[in-house]
Amino acid sequence: MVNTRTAAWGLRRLATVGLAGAVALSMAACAQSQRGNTDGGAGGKVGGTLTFGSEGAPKLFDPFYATDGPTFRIAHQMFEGLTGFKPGTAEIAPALAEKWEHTPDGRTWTFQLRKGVRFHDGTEFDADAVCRNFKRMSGQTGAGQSSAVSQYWVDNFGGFADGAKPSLFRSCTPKDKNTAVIELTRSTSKFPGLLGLKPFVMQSPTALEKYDANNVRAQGDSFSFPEYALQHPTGTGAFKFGKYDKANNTIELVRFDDYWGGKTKLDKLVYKIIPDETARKQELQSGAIDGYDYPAPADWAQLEKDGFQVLKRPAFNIMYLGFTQKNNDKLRDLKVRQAIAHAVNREQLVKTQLPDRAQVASQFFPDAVDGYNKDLKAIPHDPEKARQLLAEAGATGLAVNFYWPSEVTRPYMPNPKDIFGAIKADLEKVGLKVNAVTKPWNGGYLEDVDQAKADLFLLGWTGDQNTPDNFIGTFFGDPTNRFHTGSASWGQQLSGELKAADEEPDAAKRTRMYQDLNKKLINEYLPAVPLSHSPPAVVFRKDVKGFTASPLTSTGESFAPVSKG
Amino acid sequence: MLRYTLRRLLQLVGVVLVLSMLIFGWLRALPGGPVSALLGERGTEEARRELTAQLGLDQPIFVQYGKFLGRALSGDFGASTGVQPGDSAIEIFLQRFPATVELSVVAIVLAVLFGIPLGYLAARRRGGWLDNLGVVGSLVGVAVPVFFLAFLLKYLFAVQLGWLPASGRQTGGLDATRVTGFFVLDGLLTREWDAAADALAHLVLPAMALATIPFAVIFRITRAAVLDVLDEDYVRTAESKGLTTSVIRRRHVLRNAMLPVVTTIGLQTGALLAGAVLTEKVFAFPGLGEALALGFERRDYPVLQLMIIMAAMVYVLVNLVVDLSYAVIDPRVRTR
Amino acid sequence: MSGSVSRSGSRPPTLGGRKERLDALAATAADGPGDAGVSLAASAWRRLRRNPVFLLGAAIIVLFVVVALLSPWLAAHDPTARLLEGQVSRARNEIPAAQEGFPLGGDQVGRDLLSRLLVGSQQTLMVGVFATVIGLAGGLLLGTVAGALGGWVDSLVMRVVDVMLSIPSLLLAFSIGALFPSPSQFTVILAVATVQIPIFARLLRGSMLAQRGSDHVLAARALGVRPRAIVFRHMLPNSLGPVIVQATLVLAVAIIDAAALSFLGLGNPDDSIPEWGQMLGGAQNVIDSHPNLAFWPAGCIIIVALGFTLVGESLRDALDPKNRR
Amino acid sequence: MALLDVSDLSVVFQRRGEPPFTAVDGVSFSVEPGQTVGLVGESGCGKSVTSLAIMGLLPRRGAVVTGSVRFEGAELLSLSARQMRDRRGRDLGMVFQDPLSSLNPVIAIGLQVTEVLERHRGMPRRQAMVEAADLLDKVGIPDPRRRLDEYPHQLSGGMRQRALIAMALACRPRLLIADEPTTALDVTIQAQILALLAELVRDTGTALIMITHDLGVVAGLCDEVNVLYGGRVVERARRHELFRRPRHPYTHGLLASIPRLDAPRGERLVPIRGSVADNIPWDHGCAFAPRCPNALGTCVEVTPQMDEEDGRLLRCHNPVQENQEVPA
Repeated sequence: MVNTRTAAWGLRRLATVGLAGAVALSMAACAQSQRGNTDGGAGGKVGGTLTFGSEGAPKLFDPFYATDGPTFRIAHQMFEGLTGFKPGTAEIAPALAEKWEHTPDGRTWTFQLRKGVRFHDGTEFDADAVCRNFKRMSGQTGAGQSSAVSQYWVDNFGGFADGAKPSLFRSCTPKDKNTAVIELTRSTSKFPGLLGLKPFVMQSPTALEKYDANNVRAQGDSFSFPEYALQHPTGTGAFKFGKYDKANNTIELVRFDDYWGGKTKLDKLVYKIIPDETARKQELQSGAIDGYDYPAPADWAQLEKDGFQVLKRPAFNIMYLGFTQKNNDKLRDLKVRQAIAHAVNREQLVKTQLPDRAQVASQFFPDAVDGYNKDLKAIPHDPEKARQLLAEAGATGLAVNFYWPSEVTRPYMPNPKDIFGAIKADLEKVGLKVNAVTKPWNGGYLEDVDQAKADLFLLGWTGDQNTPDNFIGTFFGDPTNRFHTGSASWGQQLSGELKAADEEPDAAKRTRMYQDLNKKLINEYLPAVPLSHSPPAVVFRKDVKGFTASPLTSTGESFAPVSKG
Repeated sequence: MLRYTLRRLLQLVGVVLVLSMLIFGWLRALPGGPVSALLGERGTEEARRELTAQLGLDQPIFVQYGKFLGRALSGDFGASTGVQPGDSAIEIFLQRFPATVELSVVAIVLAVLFGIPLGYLAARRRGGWLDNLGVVGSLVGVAVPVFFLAFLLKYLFAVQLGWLPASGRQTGGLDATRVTGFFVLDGLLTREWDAAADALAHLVLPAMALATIPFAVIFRITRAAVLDVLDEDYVRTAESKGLTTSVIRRRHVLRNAMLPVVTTIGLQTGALLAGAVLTEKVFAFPGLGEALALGFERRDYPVLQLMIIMAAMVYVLVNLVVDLSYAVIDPRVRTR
Repeated sequence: MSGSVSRSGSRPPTLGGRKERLDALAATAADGPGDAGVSLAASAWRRLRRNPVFLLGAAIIVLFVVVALLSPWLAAHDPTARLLEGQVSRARNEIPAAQEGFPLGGDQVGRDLLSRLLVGSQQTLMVGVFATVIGLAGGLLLGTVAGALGGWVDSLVMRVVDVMLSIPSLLLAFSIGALFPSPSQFTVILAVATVQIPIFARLLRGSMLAQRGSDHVLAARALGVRPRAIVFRHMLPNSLGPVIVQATLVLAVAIIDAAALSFLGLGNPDDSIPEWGQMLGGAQNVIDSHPNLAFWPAGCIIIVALGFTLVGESLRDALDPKNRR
Repeated sequence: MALLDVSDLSVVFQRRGEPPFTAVDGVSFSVEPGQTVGLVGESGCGKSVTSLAIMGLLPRRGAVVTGSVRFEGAELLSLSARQMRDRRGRDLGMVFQDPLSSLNPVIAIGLQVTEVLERHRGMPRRQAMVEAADLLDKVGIPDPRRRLDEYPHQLSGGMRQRALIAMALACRPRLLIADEPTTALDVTIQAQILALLAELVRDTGTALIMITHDLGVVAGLCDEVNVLYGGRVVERARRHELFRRPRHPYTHGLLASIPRLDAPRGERLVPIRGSVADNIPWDHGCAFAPRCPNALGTCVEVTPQMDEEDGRLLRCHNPVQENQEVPA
């Protein structure tokens, strides 16, 4: 349907298209298929490939600079630390170090290293490698010292080799080929579990050097990371880095055949980044992926009905209702905080809004963590008591501004809006005037909460490792925390007690100290109301076998023993 | 014509400059920011202060803008903080632009392929069942929120029937070779037919969702234009010459009716991006739209700045192309 | 020359390239002085009464408005009360099903869905109406100023308007919605409204220009009528037709855009007072286990939007002088 | 045998929801080869509809055409759409009123001329182009070669009309219908176009039906004149007869209302009272009666019949008498 002129016009267009085509074809010459260059052979349909849906893109592949789940999830398959965790639990277990011992003051640690371990690039793993790793981590300079870049180091070890800030780490010396000695500046409960955290895993010193691993630069609003972190992560793990196809949001890991832990079953492990919750589920249902992390609790039943395995991890997190001691002086009155604790109907909340197997929290960390106090009972739901307490405190009809975050879901807080709604209703029942404030998670919520603008707020935490300090230490250790315990009469005391417990070298004694501390936190301080522990889940197709769910979530779950079909 | 084109391009520069300023200011005026996104629950007041300083966000805004502009002129738009942390914004744009283009092209092609013929037939059989159906249908098409339609399509064809993939651009682990970044094209170039087919399959549903509104519009414009042309005197003249119906339809009716249609197609193509944001979000399709939504959620300044500026540029350029193509088919514009 | 060019060129009646469309629509205001406008309205009304499309649309709108006004009495339950909370379990993905007294069951937190739908119509109507009114007011100001004064004022205003028009409407709304520290019903309305301002501005300005040259205005000038009087007594009344058409169409757009904003997380986060767009946006993560939570509000939105569109389009056709016999 | 023989032609328009409207009501006339016949009357008298009916250009739906139109003895009304197409442009050509809107704005003049040649004379494009240039030259368009590639908007009004005429005559039709060919043009141009038409019909021996409201045009051109009123022929006569002695009051009125240089001093122009709107339907009498200065009682009771009298046809109860003064 064209007449001469439109034809001419059409022709002109056709010509251009044709030209493009010609160019394309000429390119085709140099556009040979690059398939089969990676192990595992052409196409993804080989039996040995497992595709896993990840909720986000990894920030990079060098875990030392990472803080985000997606990076750690992938790093866990490629890297190992000196210590690790017993599969399915949070208990510390041997990994690259077969055993270790420490001096009574808890400052000198001697690690016996596993023999015959090689990095993906063939470099041998030995005491020297260990110390070069610590040298690298503690020796960060410039942008590398930014808490946004080396956050885990800053949070756990403090300063760096330049001594500008005190550091937990003093030195590392290779005693012999398979013995490394690490000295600390003080004793801490975090050690040696700390060494099982992804940021502190062992990386190939050769590769680190070769690919300029420490070359991090602040670039405008962000940081730019070196080649190593983007393309050449090299560890000792069961899988080695394949490629990151950014255009298609997929990351491919390939089996490492010289793995010390024996033959890995899968040829290939593919991570597909699917930020959208519903999309992940549909990809699984349509068979495009074999499993994904953090299925929405609302979907568990459905997924199980559809014949998928929903593996629920032991809860290793906490959701709490936070107070700030700073602005609203009524909130500095313990009675008022207790009243609020009594007002919230946590059983109802857990039953209606939280995932299967979620529990009401009696303290600020789950029972999987040492120092959990079994005798401590959750503050009961008792509106009557609450009203009475408010009356005693002369705070009847107290007005509070109560923050909740939009545009976000967290493993411990699957649906903030509805959780908030429930709690708000409870508080109003006991006569509090609730002024609801909501802001996007990254769009002002965290900011305001950290700057103590919120009287009440919803927040939580997912543990990195099995130590109370990782929970309550992180929350209340520093008096200028977001609860501003510093502005309370007992704030300094609490910080002191936390420090003491953390530095106690004797495990048994330490545990007791923490148990007492938990009791005091609830009965005497109550800087926040622990609400619940929610087990996050991971879901797989029926034919995926050998996967053990861990309370540490993806950072405790290895795909080495996993097989498909 | 050339002078006109140059003038338009010059205006474009101005637009981009002003826009970049607005975006820059706007983003920083928003509460929160990359600091929150980067620190998450670990944030404390001083950690924030420290990081803010490191990112240079504590400096006065015009200083920040000056630096941004300086870097931008040297082709450096900063690195992503949230969408694909660490990657340069440019890199991300280059990855995602082809995706959105691929999607938009398929969508607009669908819209044109169905819109013009149906619109023409509807006009020929004015008041016939096809006409009424088409008109009401196009109205409904406009009344259905894009994202909801996207949901419906996905729910029906991907989830329930499982005919088509539910999300993404290509099945993972397919190990397709990348050449141009246009997956379908790549598949053809590298003769990885399965990859091409797979990529195409991923396009169908989002394209359908995206195509509805352009289709509705093109249908109606075509219909209206043809109706207008049919009672033009020159059509009667053509009849009086005893020309065959096919010649009259092609040469005298369609040819003239195409003028407004072409404009419309152009405008719709430009406007597609808006729909793309929603559609790509629903289908987790890694294109500009998704990057915009994600970047906004994670306050990824560099990415947002570049994406929005580029989006505007593309939009302006598309319109320019439309005006030029208009001149190609309409002698009255060309020879004035 | 171009006059006749535009016969087919710049009269793509419905939808279409926003600019062209608006100018075309505006042109319909040009013909005839006020009284002709009246007779135009009369003849339009005669044609509308026979137009099934219009009648259907009108019926929908009337029903919608009536429901919105009466909803407090129609709703069986308090739409904010979590009456069925006991039956909600996120863990087992249980959301109250239809039951005695709750014909549509409950929502994610156990509130009566039907009541929320009914009462939701109020907010939805509000969003639509306010967005339109605000957009109209803004457009009226800009357009009248530009059209009445002409000259550099005109060209300045129009540049701005064109820039605004050249940004895809949803993106614009998205940006504006995001501008506010924390989203709320108000910000939604404002965002949607702002997108409409340039549309109305261009429309009014167009019809103003069309009339500046027209005989009845020239006549008024010749008689020495004060400019303001000319604008308000002679020009504006004649621009009414196209404005009404656009307004009805905008109502539909506003309701849809508001829904889209909620979907993008820029909607009013406080969901105690129901609103359809927000109900739809909120249901997106349970959509495939409990589609009804999304389908009901979506259905309502579509039907109402369709209603306004039908009326708008048939009005447009009715007012188009080319269709007058 | 007459070239064209129109007898008792009627056209009734029927629209949904509206009463049927009779635009042409039993019109009969004939055209001899090479003859020029005028159809004269105010707008709305049905002259254009008549021409469209002859050309078969009336919409298929909504317009009912009855009676007969014989072209060289063949009945046109009974032809199929296709057969009619074959004749249009080949045997019958037509020129319309508004030259601008009658030309396709986006196609070069050349193509618009050649398409007829290609269609009816099966000429290949190149040859057709040569022929077309030739035609444009004939209708007095300077530098025709260049014009071929130009578009309507680049031509002046007169040029456009010439181009249209060239198209209409491209295939040497035996009959040309010109529907108000000059009304849209400036007076000076009008004269040129009329002259051109006259010349062309003389040279090519084409018969011409000149449709106009302007007796001046008729005076210059036509051999025979049909005066239409309310869809019927009310008077037919040879040109000189008609002008010398108009018999029907309407014709008389028309003549009286044109300014004439040779008019005696002091004679005033006499417009016709009222408008077509005042018509009464023919079956109740004479449609013109309400406006007629000569109207009698019978005029509003009895429908006047067409009667022949000394070589002219007349439909009137009370014709204008020799040297009758028309009452103002």
